Amino acid sequence: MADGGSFDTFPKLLLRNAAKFGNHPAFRHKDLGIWQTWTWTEVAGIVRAYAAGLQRIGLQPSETIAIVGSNRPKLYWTMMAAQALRAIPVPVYSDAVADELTYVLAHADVKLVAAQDQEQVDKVLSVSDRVPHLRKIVYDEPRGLRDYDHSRLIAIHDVIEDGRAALAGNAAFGEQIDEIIRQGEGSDISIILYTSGTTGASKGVMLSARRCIDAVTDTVRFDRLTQNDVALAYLPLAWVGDHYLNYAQGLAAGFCMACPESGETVEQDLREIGPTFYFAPPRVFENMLTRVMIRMEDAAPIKRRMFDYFLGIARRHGESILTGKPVPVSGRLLYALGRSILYEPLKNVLGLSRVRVAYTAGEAIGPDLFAFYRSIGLNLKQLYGQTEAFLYVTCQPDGEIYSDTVGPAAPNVDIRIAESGEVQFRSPGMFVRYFKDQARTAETLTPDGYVKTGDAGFFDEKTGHLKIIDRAKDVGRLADGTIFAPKYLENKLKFFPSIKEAVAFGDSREFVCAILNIDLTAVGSWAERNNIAYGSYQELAGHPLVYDLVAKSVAEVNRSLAEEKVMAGAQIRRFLILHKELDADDGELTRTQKVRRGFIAERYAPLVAALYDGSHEADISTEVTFEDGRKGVIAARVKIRDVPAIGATEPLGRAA
Amino acid sequence: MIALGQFLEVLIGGLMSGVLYSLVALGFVLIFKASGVFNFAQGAMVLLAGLALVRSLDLLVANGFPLWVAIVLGIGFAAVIMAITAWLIERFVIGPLVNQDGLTLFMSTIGVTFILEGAAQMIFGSGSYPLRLFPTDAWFLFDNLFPGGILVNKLDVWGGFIAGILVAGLAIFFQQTKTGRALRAVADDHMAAQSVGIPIGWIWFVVWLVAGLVALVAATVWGTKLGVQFSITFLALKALPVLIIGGLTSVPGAIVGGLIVGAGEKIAEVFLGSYIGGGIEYWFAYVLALAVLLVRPQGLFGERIIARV
Amino acid sequence: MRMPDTSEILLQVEGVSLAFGGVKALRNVSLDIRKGEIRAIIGPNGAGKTSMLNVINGFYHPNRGAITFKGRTRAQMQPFEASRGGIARTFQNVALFKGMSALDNIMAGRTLKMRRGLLWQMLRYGPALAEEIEHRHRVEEIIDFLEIEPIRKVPVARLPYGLQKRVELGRALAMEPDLLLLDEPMAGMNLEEKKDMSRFILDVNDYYGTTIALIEHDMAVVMDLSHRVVVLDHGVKIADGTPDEVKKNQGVIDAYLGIAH
Amino acid sequence: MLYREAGQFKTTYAEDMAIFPIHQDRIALAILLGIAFIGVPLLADFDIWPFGSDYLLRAILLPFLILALAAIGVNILVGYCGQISLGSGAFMAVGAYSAYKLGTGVHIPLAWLGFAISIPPLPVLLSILLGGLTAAVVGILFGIPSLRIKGLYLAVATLAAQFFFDWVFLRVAWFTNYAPSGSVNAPTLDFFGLNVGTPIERYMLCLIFVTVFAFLAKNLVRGNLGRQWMAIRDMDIAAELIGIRPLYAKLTAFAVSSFIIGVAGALWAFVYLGSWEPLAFSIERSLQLLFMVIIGGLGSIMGSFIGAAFILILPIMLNLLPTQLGVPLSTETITHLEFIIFGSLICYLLIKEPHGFARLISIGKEKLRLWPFPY
Repeated sequence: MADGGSFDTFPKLLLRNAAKFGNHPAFRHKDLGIWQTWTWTEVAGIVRAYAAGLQRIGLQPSETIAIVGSNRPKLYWTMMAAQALRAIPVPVYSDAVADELTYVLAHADVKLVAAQDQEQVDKVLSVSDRVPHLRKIVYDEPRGLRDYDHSRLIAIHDVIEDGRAALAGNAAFGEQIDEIIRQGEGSDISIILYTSGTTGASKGVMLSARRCIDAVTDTVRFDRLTQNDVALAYLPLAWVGDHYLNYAQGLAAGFCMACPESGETVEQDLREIGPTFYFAPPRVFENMLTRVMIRMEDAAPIKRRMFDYFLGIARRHGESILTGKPVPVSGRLLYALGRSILYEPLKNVLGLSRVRVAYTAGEAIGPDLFAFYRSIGLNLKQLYGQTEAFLYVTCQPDGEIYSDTVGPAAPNVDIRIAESGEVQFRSPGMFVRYFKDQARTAETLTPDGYVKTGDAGFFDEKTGHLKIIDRAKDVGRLADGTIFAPKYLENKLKFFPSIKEAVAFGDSREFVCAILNIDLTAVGSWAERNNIAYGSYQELAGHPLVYDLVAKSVAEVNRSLAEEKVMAGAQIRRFLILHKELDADDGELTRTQKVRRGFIAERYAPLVAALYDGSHEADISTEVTFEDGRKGVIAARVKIRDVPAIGATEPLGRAA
Repeated sequence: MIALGQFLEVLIGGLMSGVLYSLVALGFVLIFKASGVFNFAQGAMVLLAGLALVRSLDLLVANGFPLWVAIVLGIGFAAVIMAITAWLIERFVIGPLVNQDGLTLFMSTIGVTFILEGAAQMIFGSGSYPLRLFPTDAWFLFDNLFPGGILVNKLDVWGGFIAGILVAGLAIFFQQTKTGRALRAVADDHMAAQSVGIPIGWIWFVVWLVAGLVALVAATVWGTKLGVQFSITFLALKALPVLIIGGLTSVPGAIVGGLIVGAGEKIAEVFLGSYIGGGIEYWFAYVLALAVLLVRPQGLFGERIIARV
Repeated sequence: MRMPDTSEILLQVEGVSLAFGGVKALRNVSLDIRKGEIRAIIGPNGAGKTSMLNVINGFYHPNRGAITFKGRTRAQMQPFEASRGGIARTFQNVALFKGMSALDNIMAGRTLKMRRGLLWQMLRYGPALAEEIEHRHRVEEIIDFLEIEPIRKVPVARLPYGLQKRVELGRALAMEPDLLLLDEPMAGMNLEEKKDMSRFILDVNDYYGTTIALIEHDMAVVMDLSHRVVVLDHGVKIADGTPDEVKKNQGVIDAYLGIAH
Repeated sequence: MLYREAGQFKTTYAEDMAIFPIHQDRIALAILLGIAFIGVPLLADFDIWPFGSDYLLRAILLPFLILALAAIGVNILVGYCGQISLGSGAFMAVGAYSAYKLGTGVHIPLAWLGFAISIPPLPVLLSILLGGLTAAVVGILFGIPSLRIKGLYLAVATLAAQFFFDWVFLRVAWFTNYAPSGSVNAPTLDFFGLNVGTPIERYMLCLIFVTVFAFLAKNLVRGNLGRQWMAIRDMDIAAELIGIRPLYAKLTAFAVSSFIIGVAGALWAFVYLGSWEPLAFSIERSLQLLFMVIIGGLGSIMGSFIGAAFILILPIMLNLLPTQLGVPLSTETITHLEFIIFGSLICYLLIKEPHGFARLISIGKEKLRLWPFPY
């Protein structure tokens, strides 16, 4: 196992950095119009004073201090100071509503809260009576708090100054603080991260200092991060991603964490600071790309043609050049040209031109989207992680990048696939237990010390990379026992621009069928180009040519499935295009736009039945909610299409 | 007594040439009243009008037209030229700049000045062309009172006479004609005028046209006095101080201002010039204007401006 | 909302009359503004509200009456004297410096506080640079306070109306005034912007402890913003007191219903 | 496209307020200065085209530099402070003649007091600077009306200055050291012992002057005083209400502007013309300078250079092109053509782009910074 050497706690790492990288910037914060900067030495000094101050207002070892707010140096320092005192920081999502907040504060029985500003302070105060142990609230921004009752409120600034004064006045006290830091052990709980539980109340994941540091030491080495790197710290404090990628790696590698000025200015700040290490979830990359395309819409025609042309070049050669595969000279030349007049400038205006390593994770990322960024020379990679693992379970090494895998096991992580198809792992950073939740800890840990991820997946034999297919509980099996992972199929379908939503059926059935929504804008413009007249979504959805179009995509999906031994059996044999768009107002989607498979199965039972009884048409009438909230019934006759299975093991059953 | 005689002579001469300044100043006032534009180009317009007239005149005469026909046609031609100019200016410069601040408009008229001067000389030539529309010999008055009498240029008298007619004509135009009244409405408030449906574009064209015609008249007198040539534009510049003294918005102001400047500079020249090297005329008007500005910025006849927030 | 800590009079207007030619803008109006309070001046159009502000900051000179500010009584003063005395002002229709960025507009508000002479500025070195930086810092605090960071360097002409008003407020704040005159700070704003502006006005009064006198048409706004309200009508003061008192006042109701006079 | 700004962030206000905050701009400037200070002299030294003959230096670069300097002065008054001036020529003249007097020794006989004031000839550099100073004083005097009067009226006040000084230097023989022809010769150009004679030396001299003054002017306009000027320009009432004293703001503008113009005048006379008469500073000069700032860009130091370059080069183009195209025009026609083109250009710019070429350039720059995006 790799290790952080004798540095088994973050405070110790901080001191090391102060000694080793003294004058390197540790934190930057866009404030009052410029990037205020603190070197490691300065930070060490501040944190020491801060710790002293916190101790003077009564923060004891192994007590918890909650941290509510967005990325601010003072809040990061609060973590450091707390850890210096061997107390446990508990970051909370700044957008948490009062109830979530109350739950966490109470469950973690926090003694102190560090809040960013008036808004957060108000929130905490409003629930304080339901948080028995809460003693004091420290805050960063004094704006608007002047007239609050300060018996329980202190500005972080004052805490630090108080601590500094105390230290100055009394050497013994300073010695005492340093002693506490020295006493810190790897087994200390370094932080508790609450995971917004998909099921039931959220769980407090306890991570130990030693394990955190081991984990990050590995990945820092893996991505060769150094004190010269810069990361934009804009992810939510309470999310493992931010704590790992910015805080922990920052301390381990000694690189600089840059905090944006405010939520609205992140884009601008990203451009100014030009990070070298960058993480963003797929949707961020997606929005970025959309904005690029929209802005290019208004460009002069010549420019737009140039843009399209060179993106074409990039699509053809970029990927290979990035991964170092052979490329024809002409390709290289064109790409070089494109780089100087398009790719580099583009990355530059997006603030990505200095990025050396970029990661994305959280959901499946569309191949085109992924390819776009890789092709313009951004070293974008995927990782698969979990709070319980302190992030990394797998990650893609440079040069082995695929849009549909999450890479091989991260350094020193070992992974196994249970019979159920569930992915299980043991990793250096794996969590100790859930805070005050023996039951669920037992659920999650296997007797032999593996962590159940709750995700189903398999290793792709071509690449040896892990592929995550779905939540384990959603994975079913066809009648013949082949694994059926609806989400996996649905994602594959949804990556086609013409398909907006997809719902796959097949659990304990002979074969897989799908109900699809077409994307009105995409298919609409396609229809215009092929001068297909249509009056309504329903009409377009029912159009035979549209069916042909979609059938092609489905066949594509089948082809790619055929290549995967595990999945080959779960190809889509029949599909229909629904006469209406799936809609959250009708309860068909969750508010977060996820399909509610069960509900849809009931609602469209006749159609599902038809899919399996081999008929090529079915009638359906459903109640719908219109824009203005009125309810109405729409009836429709929906066509059903068969799709050939590639290398089908057995012909389609009775339906054929 | 001799001194007095000489003085009177100088005074009258001065007043008369002052009338010429007034003629140009009138053009300024018209445009400023109606559109708030401080028209630096007025001098150039005089030049243009003058050249158009004198050249066409020469041409016609050379082609054997009887003088009076030539004169009528020539004036007509010049008038047309001024009309076209007015239209072009309104259409391409002042129109697009409507509601801009005075400074911008002023600078734009400097631009116009250059265009006009350039074009005028390019088309009609850049020499100096004598114009003979009025008698230029002199009368000797009161020789019984003063030995040698008082010399009075007939031309100057003509100038005064014409100026008189012009002012009267303008007065009638402003008071009696529909356009004239509309014009005054516009002067008072552009927005309001537009809102009651007065075609502001058209109005401004008319203004510039009138100013152009005034320039033409001025040109006839000036031209006769010292020939039509480029330097006219500089003499025309003198209309600026005249305006300052009279007040930018007042027709009588323009007249009086002109007289003051005319008389003032002649007298100063004759009675002071000898002491400080002469050529006082060159700057007298401007320095006088400067003085007026310091005491009474709105000029003798201009109305006071109240600032609002 | 916080009530003013003192009842100390900051500004006293006594029997002021003002006329343009025949038009009587103000007739023998007296009113006082207490330290730390938010004072509203309301009234129908042409009531002479703006004229009152103009008199207070010396832009108009009253024909009769006197103004006592911070204990000094004077019949009239020059605008820049007023500003030196600590009176800042925003305008009914924004009066920003169109050719300059938001930042420079607010920096301009620091003029009074900047001391370095022409030659130093020309070299922009040592003390001059230090001074420039110091004041930039103060201005940035105001920018932060008014939450206009994103538009810091945008030429004000390109800003939407609501933001322009905010920048103008910033410029006034940069003067660190004792008395802040706001002429219809919310004119032509949508509800959202009005909410923000009200918040800022309260914060200014609270955070900087600035005394504020404001003209506003939106009754609701006035009533919950201000500590005391004075009502003008046709240049005459017809009521003066707390919002509630004023609301009940018959004369005011008539004036607003436009009963003939 | 050429800009790579990601990662160029500012950690101090000093950096943020730099003249050229963007790295690429600093490089560009460095290159430009390199060419001007090293490239040109080298080429000239080795008689490499286009510096084989002195024509380029003598007829283009020299006047360009000096007029650009004057334009900077005019721009401060007109472009930054919004005070129109038609008297720039006069202020150049004041600078030129007072520098001349100081350079050749001043003698004021006060017969009736029974003695005379005599100042021995001063070093050239000193007399040039003092010439500028005199211009500044005169500028202040003629600026005083600007406190009571606005725009157009002021134009006349400055016009008064123009004609008054035209006359003074024409008629008051004392200024021309009683030269019968009225034309005077500059003293020999000795700077700290070394004589500036050859075109390239003259070029370097002016280049240094221009660079220094441009830098100082830039500092002023982006400092507190500059903001006061622009405030007065944009909205004088509001300016007054935030405590800006019009008196101070306007008179400083006049002083600084006239000083720079005065120095330019002195250089024009001493370095470019060598011997001259009042005609050199007539109203045409004033208008020419005004055009430079309007065309180049009101309220932009860079604009002053562009304007100067344009106004100087256009006539030359008008001379060359037709002959190249085989339709040579008479000098007269060319002058008239110039008139028309300048006039139309002024009107066009005032309508379309009141901030002149400088704005067009900065727009182009913005486009490059945002490349490939259109906005």
